[in-house]
Amino acid sequence: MKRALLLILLLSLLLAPLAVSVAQDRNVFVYGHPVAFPNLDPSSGNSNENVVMGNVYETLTFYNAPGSDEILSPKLAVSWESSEDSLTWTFNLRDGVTFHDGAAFNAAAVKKALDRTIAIGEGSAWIYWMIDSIEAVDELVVQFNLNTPAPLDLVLSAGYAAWIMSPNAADQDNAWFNDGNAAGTGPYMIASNEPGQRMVLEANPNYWGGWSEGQFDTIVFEIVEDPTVLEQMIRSGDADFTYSLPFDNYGPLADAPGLSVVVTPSFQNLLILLNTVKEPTSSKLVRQALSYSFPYGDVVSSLYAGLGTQARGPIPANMWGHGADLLQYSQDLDKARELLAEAGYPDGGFSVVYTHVASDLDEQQVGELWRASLAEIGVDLEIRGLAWQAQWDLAINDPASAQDAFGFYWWPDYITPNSWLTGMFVSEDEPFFNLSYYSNPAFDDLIAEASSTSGIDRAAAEDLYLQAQTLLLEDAAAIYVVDLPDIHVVRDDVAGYVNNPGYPHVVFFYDLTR
Amino acid sequence: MAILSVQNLHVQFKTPFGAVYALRGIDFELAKGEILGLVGETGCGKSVTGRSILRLLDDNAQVTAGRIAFENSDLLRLPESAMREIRGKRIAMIFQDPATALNPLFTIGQQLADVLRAHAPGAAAARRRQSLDLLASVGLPDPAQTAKVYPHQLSGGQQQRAMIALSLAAKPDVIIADEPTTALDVTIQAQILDLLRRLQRERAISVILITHDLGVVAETCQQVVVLYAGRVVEAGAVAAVFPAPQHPYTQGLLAALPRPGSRGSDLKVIPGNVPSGLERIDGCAFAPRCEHVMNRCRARQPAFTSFSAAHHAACFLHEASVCG
Amino acid sequence: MAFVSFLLRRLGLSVVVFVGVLLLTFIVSRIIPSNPGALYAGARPRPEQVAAIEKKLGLDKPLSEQFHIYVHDLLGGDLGESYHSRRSINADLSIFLPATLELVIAAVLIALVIGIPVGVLAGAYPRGVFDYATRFVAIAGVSVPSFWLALIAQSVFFSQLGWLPLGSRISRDATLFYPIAAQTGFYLIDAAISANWKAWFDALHHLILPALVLSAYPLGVTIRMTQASMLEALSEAYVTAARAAGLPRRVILFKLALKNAIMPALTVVGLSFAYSITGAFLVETIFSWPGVGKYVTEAVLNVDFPVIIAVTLVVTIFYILVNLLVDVIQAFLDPRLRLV
Amino acid sequence: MKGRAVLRIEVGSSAWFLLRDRAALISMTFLILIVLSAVFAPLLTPYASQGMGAPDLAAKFEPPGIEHPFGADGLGRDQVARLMFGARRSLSMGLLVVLIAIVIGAPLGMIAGYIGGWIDEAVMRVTDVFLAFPPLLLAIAIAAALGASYINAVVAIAATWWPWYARLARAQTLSIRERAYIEAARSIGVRDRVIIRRHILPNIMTPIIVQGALDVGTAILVAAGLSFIGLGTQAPFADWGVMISDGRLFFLSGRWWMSTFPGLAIFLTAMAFNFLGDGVRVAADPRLRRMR
Repeated sequence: MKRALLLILLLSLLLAPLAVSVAQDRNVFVYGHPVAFPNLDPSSGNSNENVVMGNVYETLTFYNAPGSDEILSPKLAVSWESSEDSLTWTFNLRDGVTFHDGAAFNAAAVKKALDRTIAIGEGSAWIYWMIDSIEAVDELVVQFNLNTPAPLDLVLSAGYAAWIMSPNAADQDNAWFNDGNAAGTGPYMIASNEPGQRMVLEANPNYWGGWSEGQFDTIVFEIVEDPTVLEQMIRSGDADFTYSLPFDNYGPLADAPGLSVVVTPSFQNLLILLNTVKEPTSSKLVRQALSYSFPYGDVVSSLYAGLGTQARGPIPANMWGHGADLLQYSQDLDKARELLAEAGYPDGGFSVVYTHVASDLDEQQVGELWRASLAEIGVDLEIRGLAWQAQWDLAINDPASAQDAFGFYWWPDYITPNSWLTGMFVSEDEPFFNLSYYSNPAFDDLIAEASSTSGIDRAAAEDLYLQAQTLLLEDAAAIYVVDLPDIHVVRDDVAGYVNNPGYPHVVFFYDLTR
Repeated sequence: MAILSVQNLHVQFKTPFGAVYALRGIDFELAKGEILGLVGETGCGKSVTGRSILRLLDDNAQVTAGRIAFENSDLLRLPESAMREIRGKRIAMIFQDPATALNPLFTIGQQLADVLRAHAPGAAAARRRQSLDLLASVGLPDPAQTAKVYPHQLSGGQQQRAMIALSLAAKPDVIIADEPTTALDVTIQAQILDLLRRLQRERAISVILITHDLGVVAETCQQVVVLYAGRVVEAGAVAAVFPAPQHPYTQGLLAALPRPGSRGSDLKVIPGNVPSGLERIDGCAFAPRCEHVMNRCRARQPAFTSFSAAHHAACFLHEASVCG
Repeated sequence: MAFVSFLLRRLGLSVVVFVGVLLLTFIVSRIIPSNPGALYAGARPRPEQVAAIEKKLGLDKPLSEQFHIYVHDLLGGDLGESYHSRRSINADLSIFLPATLELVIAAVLIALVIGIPVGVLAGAYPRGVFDYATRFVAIAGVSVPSFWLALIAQSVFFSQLGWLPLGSRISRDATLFYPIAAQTGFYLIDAAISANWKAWFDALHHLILPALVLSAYPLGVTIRMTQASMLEALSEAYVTAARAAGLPRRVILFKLALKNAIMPALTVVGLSFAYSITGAFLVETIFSWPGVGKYVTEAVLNVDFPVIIAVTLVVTIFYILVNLLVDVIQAFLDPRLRLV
Repeated sequence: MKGRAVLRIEVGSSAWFLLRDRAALISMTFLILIVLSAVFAPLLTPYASQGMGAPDLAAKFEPPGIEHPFGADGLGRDQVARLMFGARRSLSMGLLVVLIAIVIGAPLGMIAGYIGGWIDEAVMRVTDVFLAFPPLLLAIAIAAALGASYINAVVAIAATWWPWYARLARAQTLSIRERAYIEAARSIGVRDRVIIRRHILPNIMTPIIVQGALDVGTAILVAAGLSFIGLGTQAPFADWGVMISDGRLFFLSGRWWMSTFPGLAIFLTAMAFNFLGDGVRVAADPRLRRMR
């Protein structure tokens, strides 16, 4: 009886591997993706599904990877111009493009798509706040009328909410998209979708860009939450591309045969917002002391394995609006002690609550390292891991009883310093994402002016943004921890990969060959 | 002519408190076609004797000496496989409480079929016919219906009849009936004993009837063996022993037996308790409770004294009288 | 007749329990201090978006009315919509639930198929080496943390030996080149129905490791219970009677005693099934098994309480059903119970 | 089968008892050592501050060696010290869960069993509801509601655990209630409270304590599971479940020591509790002692 069971077990162990390997006659690219795609609606999705959107749909303009000559390049729009006052923008559309469902791409389609996004008003749709109306002026000419000057070309290159879907698809509701349906103009189409497990894209044979030898005809997203599995997949060749592995594991991976680890700066950074309302962090001196207590060097070199860089102010280094000469705090415990003494806490003696997203080991370890430094100046750090939602609830309900330090990642919807500075630091009546509860009228004025200038004179705007940041850094409203790198692991036999931080973690498969 | 003879049987139980002596040397013979009563108080070893014969003792029991001769072999030394051929087929057993001795989850018919299948390979239809015959022969009404029911659907008496049918299934030569009527009402007891007697006569079976009830022995048995604390104290033909018990213990037991016409106050009770099996007993085990106790009773074990060819007792009272 | 009334009584009790669970989940969901409107709105919503969505979802209505709507939908078989993915929870569960059930059933089957004979033999030969070894294995089974065992198993069978895959339910090749036509959602069944044997073996190959890891606990429990009730059964008078009747050992052990011993073991199987679903939540995460556990773990990260509650309800219903089934099987096996 | 044992010299049974005792004995010794190392951790390890969370980046990912016998974790903390300090939390979680469950469950079950009637029915239905609840899901809900923490994890597990003790206490109470001396006490008008305290409570405590001893191991396992998914002990402190979780991402890429040792600690401790519980159960039940 038992022997029979054992035999069956062994047999299945032995037989099963035989079934696995199958010859492939297709050129398949496998993206080992660490999270599921929460919302496949191109209007409202503003999260990780962008890696699908970026290949199935297209935007009017395209934000080029850093290092390019131009910031933007044409995509579905071949050219565009704005009026002198930057209130009217005209886009000339690409001819001969059809959607996956056969519908023709034209000005009416663009209007219908963006109107849908604006009407739904979810996700990143707020980026269109300045649009008054959209007009299909001609078959291939579309005009935007704005109520405030704004860099609309930049807005329309956004990685979220700027996708153009077919007029038929625009009539559908959210559920239709989330059932795995799509109709864009992009080089790939959704072939099958097993939510939470796997999505398969197939090449769109009628893509306006045409196809050539070596390009991939099938794309598979393997949804694997577990970094361990992702790492094993990329090592064994089961995946061609992945990211979000532990920082400490990239070193050994770079040495592994057949793999490249591509490290480029991203537009994402990690900050710790300090509560400017509640004792004792309401004191600027205390906040400065905390800024001087933070172990920047250890965090960057050890936690991020030297792959990130210490942030200098809120704007990441590779973006316009970043100031290379701005104040950068460094760890100086003596200075911190002095400042504490000046603030009336000669030996520390208070406790600070730091919250972070419970599942984020990096944020947690940032806290653990900081805690050790703070202990040396007599300050106790209580580290509290919460679900993001709970962390946020705690912050917005009542600043006076909220956490003292809020671990926070920020990334832009479209690429402008305004995203950080308005999003996190301009005064809010009700706290939303200004979770320092920072309120400085001078700062607010500078940002307002910079924002309206940026559509017309980017250099002048940049100068205003730098002035604002100087105020912000002096007030030590946040600890600017690290500008995060984008770290992507790619198999060596894939050619053509370039990271574009404007579209986080999106791989434009059309550009790749094997 | 003896069909089964038990010789010098010693059994111990291992317990966390030490060895418990259950049988301290038992001898008796079962003659063919006879009913032999094995009597004694609770704990005297009568059930252990019954189970030793079929080697059904618990794991912690151990036969330290003795011989059980059945036909030409010693049951204690047979291999287990041979033993299985003996059980049920040559020597069967009836248990005290049919409610627990019958498997609650199988119908009477299924249980009979199992026994039949184990001993007589044959067609299912033949087995079924045999089952019904057996159920009829033990006096169960409507055998076909009875075969279909579960034990809990029968009355106590019916259950015991079914149990007897099970024991008869493989046509054994010897039946060991371990307190077959103890769990039953008095009126049912009589019916079951009648049934046993009838079957014994009709089928020429030899029976060892284990009981604490001398009345049952008087009515049913030809031979009687009285056990006390793991030893035989008196044995013989019922006709010889009952009128003239020789051992004080047997006398005590018989005196405690209600007789027709006797009043409650006439009944004698033996004072004291059966000794614990943990003790070594050098002398007569009954000595502490015996009204005739003498010094030597405590020092040494009395030998058997024969009063007739069919009557023996182990007591110094008689040893003295015989030897002078 | 008695059997029917027995069934009705058990069903009635189950309904009472279910209503209790419903109330409890509602209470729990109401004390979660979250902001579901914001959740629904996406990664970084604007305040006005949140307000609009709260209205759309009916979150601005009084609690009693929300409860009324919730129960009404639920009785109509609608578990609601995930705030995070916006997908219908019914649709999601129709994918994830079979995956979990396939895993859990496989684990419990392994536990039963191995555990019962081993337990029977260990009970039949007490105090021997086998008994001792079995006891050790059983205790090890209930003592090993499943999530740790999963890691060790991956390390041995994937990293060292390379025999079994690291995780997931089926290989990519199978999805691409010989996909399983979905019918029941149980891959092994679906593949067998369509005679897609390549995919069948592929699915089996993926199932082995997680199922074995998950079976450790129910296996330990099954062995312990079977062994204990076997010891108990073997000390019963009817077993002595069966031996006295000269029945073969095989019949006594595997027919007579086992049928009696299986009853308490069955009760425990019901419980260990429930425990295994919970265990599956941890094991699924490690084996990237796209089941309810992974689904609900993600929901926890997003405080997606419609999902958490739906999963709780569904798992509870399964627990109740399994226990009902166990009761029915017991009543079927034991004629005495039908009278109660 | 049993019959074969007849003439064999029975060494098996005494050897078994010895062996059986030995398993419980070894388990007890092991547990005492673990408890001692947890209690006296600050004296036993040179890395006490690391045990409580202080990093030492110089020793980051140090493999097992002379300095760090079980290696060091991603923040360079000595794993031996972490295990010792982690034992405080893991063990106390298991014990607390069982204790709370007994304190809630036993009186409820006792009252239900003693009074009977609709109170009994109500209590039993409530236990049914809580039993139907998967512990992990309730813990998840509680963690979502109250936040993840050591004590919330304990509360969550205890909430699904007490019904077992309620049922056990009820069953025991029912059987004791029928005994003659209770009937007698009631008939002469002894107050219920006195009967419960004098007669019932002492009699039901033995089985409950035995069950408790058996349950501690399982409770430690469940608690470790919660900590593993981040719903238990919070950084910078660690229990064994947290330690497995911390090492998990590095387990297959060569840094095996971080998850292996805490896993072994849970495994062995749970086993020790089970062996000990078995031993206690057998010792407390002469019937079992005979059977085994």
